[in-house]
Amino acid sequence: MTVVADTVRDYSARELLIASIADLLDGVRHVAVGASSPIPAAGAMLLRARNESRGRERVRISILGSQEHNFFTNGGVELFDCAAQGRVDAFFLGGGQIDGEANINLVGTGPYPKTDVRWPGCFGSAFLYFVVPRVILFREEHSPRVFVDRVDYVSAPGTSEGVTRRGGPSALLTGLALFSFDPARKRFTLKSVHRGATAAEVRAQTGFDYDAPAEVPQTPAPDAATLELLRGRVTRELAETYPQFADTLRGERAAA
Amino acid sequence: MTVVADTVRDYSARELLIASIADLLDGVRHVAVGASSPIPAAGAMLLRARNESRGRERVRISILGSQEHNFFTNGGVELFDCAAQGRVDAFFLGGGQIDGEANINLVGTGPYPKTDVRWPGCFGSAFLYFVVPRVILFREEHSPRVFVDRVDYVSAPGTSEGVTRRGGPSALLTGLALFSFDPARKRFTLKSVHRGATAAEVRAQTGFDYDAPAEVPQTPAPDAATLELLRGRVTRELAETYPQFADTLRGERAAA
Amino acid sequence: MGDIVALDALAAEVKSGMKIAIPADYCGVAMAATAAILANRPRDLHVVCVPVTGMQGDMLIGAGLVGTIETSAVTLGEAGGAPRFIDGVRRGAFRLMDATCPAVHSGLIAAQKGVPFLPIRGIIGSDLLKTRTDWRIIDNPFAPDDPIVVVPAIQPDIALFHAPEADRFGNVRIGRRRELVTMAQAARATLVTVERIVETSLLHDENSAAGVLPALYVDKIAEGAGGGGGGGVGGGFWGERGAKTPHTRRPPPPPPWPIGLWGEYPADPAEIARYAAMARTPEGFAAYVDGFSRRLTEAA
Amino acid sequence: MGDIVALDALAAEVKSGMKIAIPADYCGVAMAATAAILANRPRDLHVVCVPVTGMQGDMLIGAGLVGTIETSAVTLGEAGGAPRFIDGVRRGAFRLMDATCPAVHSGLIAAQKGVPFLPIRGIIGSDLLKTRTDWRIIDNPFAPDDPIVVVPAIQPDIALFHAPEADRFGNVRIGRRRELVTMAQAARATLVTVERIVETSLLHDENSAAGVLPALYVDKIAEGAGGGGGGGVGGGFWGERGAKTPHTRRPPPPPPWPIGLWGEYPADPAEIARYAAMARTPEGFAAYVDGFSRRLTEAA
Repeated sequence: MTVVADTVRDYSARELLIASIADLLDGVRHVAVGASSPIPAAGAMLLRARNESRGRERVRISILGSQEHNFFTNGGVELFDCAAQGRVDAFFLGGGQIDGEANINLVGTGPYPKTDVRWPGCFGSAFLYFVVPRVILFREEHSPRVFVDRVDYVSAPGTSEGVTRRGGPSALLTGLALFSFDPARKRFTLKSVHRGATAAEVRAQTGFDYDAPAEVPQTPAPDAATLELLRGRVTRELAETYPQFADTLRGERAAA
Repeated sequence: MTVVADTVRDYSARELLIASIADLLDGVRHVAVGASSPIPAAGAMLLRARNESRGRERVRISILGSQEHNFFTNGGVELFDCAAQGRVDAFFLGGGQIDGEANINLVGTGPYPKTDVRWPGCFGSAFLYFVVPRVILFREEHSPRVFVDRVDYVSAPGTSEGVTRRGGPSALLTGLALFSFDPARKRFTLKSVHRGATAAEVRAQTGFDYDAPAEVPQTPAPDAATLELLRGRVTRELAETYPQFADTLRGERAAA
Repeated sequence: MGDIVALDALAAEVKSGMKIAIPADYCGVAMAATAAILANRPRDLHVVCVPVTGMQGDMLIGAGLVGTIETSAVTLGEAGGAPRFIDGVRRGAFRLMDATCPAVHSGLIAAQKGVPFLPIRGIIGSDLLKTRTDWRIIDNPFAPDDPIVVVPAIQPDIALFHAPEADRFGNVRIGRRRELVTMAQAARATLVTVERIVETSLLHDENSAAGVLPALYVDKIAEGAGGGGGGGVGGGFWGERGAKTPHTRRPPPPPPWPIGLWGEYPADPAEIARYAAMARTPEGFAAYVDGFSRRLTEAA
Repeated sequence: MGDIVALDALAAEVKSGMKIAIPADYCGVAMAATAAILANRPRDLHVVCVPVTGMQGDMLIGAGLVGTIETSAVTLGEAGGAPRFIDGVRRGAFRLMDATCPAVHSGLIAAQKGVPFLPIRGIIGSDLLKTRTDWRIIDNPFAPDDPIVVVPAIQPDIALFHAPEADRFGNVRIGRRRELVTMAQAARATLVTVERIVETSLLHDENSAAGVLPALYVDKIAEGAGGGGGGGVGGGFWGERGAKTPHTRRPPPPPPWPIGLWGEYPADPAEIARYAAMARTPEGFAAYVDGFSRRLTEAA
């Protein structure tokens, strides 16, 4: 067994998500990340480190709410203005519910306003989903209660007709699988399942219909150079803003 | 002859204008003044000093374009926002032409755009005239070429109908006289003529029609306390921002 | 303008039925003033969160002071959902005006500029428009077939926040938290609690002036430099800081604890988690508020 | 982003047909870049003055580079009217888009926010609306019988200004001249000349960060610390300063002389008056520009 093969086999589930996010972000110059989103932040940091090592374009990362990793100086409105100007290439959204047309629900379940379950609220989703070209939907929990046929409340619609819109969902990454999204067809396509999961399991755990190839490939393992960057420089960078998360990553690695 | 009478007689034409402006500003808490408007600035400073000596309300003065007397921190837009919020009580406007309905022209004479005479432009007049409650029209030159029946170009209208407006002209002060303005009647009324001028002279030098009492009073001379403040503290304050103008004031006083 | 007053005098400005704007946790939250408001019990407040809130909004709700909440989110962050908010939503205890962050900013900017509305992209297709009937869709007057949302101006009666320092002339350091400028300019009156009052004008130096809200927009300021509440409760930071810098100048301390303050000190996550746990029930909430207020009073 | 380049490389970004935004004299005017642009002779520029201009705009007009000027005023201040502007108006030498200050700000803010327009109070009844057919009156969607002006977004291709300093990461100090932030965010590309480049990040310190335009919005920066042009011409300040702080780091000096720079040095009114006198004729203007450019080249 070669060293490379060893390295490639020994990755944690979270490392795969981080590496997948770095791949999904390929080509962006400025990515904004929520303050409490360590995995997306790690993916963005990994892309930045990898681009530097490959001599490719510089990647700027804005971590919202962070004092250190926030170069904005015009107040809370600046993220939204910046995105509206076309200066934010990628952003992450989640959702208590996400449906097959990529509508997301950050508000709650059951009839509004007296929802049975109430989540924090829409935040900036109803705006950013329209103006950021590459929105990556990210939700680790992959279950029929998250991925529903139709969200109870549309915080932000996945697609629009007859409305000025230059942004929207490009992919959905979960703890089990990776999907692409086609806004013209308003439909997800299963691209790959992560190590340990099966296409059948993904189908069973997804409450909406989607397309899938006859043979669903496995999500590519991070290559050795990528893992090296992630375990070295990126983990050190992460530790500055997400110390607990960096410890978790190190722990999982040791156990892997 | 008493000292008081002496003082009251010995004032320069400019001192009268400054004292008249202080009177016109009575009651304001925040007055904005253009950077190249030393007489209005002097009037505002005189009111501020007089209010302090009388224990009355504090007067804030914003001198636009000045670095020292400008407490704005939100850029050039702040004056306009501040006025729109109702936080600027008084402002001064002039005009290459001013007509009997208090329309002002800051653009030029003759057919637009290839005007025969071209002045700098409208600046903020088309906005501030609508939102500042007490706009004082101030123009030293009192001649038929300035005070016309109808301006060639309306930079900002004196009155409006069917339009949201809470500001507008309250008075017109010139080198010869003081007028009040009634927006309902769209008409000026001559209130007083300055020392040395006559009502007939004002009529002859004014290109628009206006109302006047049978007996036109003389513009009240500044009282002794006012002149003392003006010649002392206010001149010293003026010298910080308008050194040349302060020298001129001192020179005229010596010659008076 | 910019009068320096006691915390109670500041809090007394918040009266029943008022529309009050409060910032997000990263902008400086006036928690001591919140405790004082809780004691005053004004009713039927319309709380505008700029653009979200956490423990402060949840406490106002829990105390029954909120008639309307207008917000893009309510969350305690790592401590989870806001218990009194969630419970109130279920019970329909207040009018709920869900929003989206940039729309809150635009509404305040409209008030700042004295215009009745501002246009904003996006939103169309969101269920927000079904309940935010105060938001409209109009045709873009400059392009055919281009519907666009317009949101009305938000003019709060009061803007309330906490900042590191004010000068004795009433100018307040807001750094790069420029939404505080928008809030203050949009509001009829602005109330600020600060860590300290400085003697030198913050506008004196051109570089320092860039991060200052001028006194013209500030109505009342209450000072308190540390010393509040945290000693022995939730551990650490605040209590230590209070002990190291005893307050000598003015008695009532308005700390933002347990919320952090930019450039000064971090939040106290253990205390926020303790709040989250206790506030799960009305009784627990009442007990928390009682202790919270008492700690502030004792510190004063 | 925020690349530090030579003045010529910066000026070369201004190309024929572009819409270029320039600030008022109190905000920092890139005069050396203007001289370099005059040498490059791009044609048919659409100059947006934020919200007014002086000698800079008059020089661009005098050199025949301006196809459209959009401004609330053109004036040399105490030195009187702007001679090349006034002459050009009479001759119809360019398209004239008279404006009013807050409408220019609103147009730029619309572009900053990615909306097609912004509403603005006032203006109705002004003759501005007769010729600014790009401004419209719509009905306030939130109140009956309330017409209101809407102005379209202004998106410049280039924003160009002069500032005291940038750091080597491309962040620029703009102090409280916040219209520079709006200009830069509204524009596709921003060009900045500075007095000096500093090694420490301007975003490093929280207080200093408040007055900084982040590098994200800055495309090219050219440095020159004093030393420009003024020695022996119009007397005094700039020349003396140049002599006292010899420039060692990078050759081409981009001084804003004879316009002043906030927080750094005042304008040179004698030199502006000299310009005003010479620019009364096309020949005099040409001679002035020749000397102006030569002084800058010699200083370099």
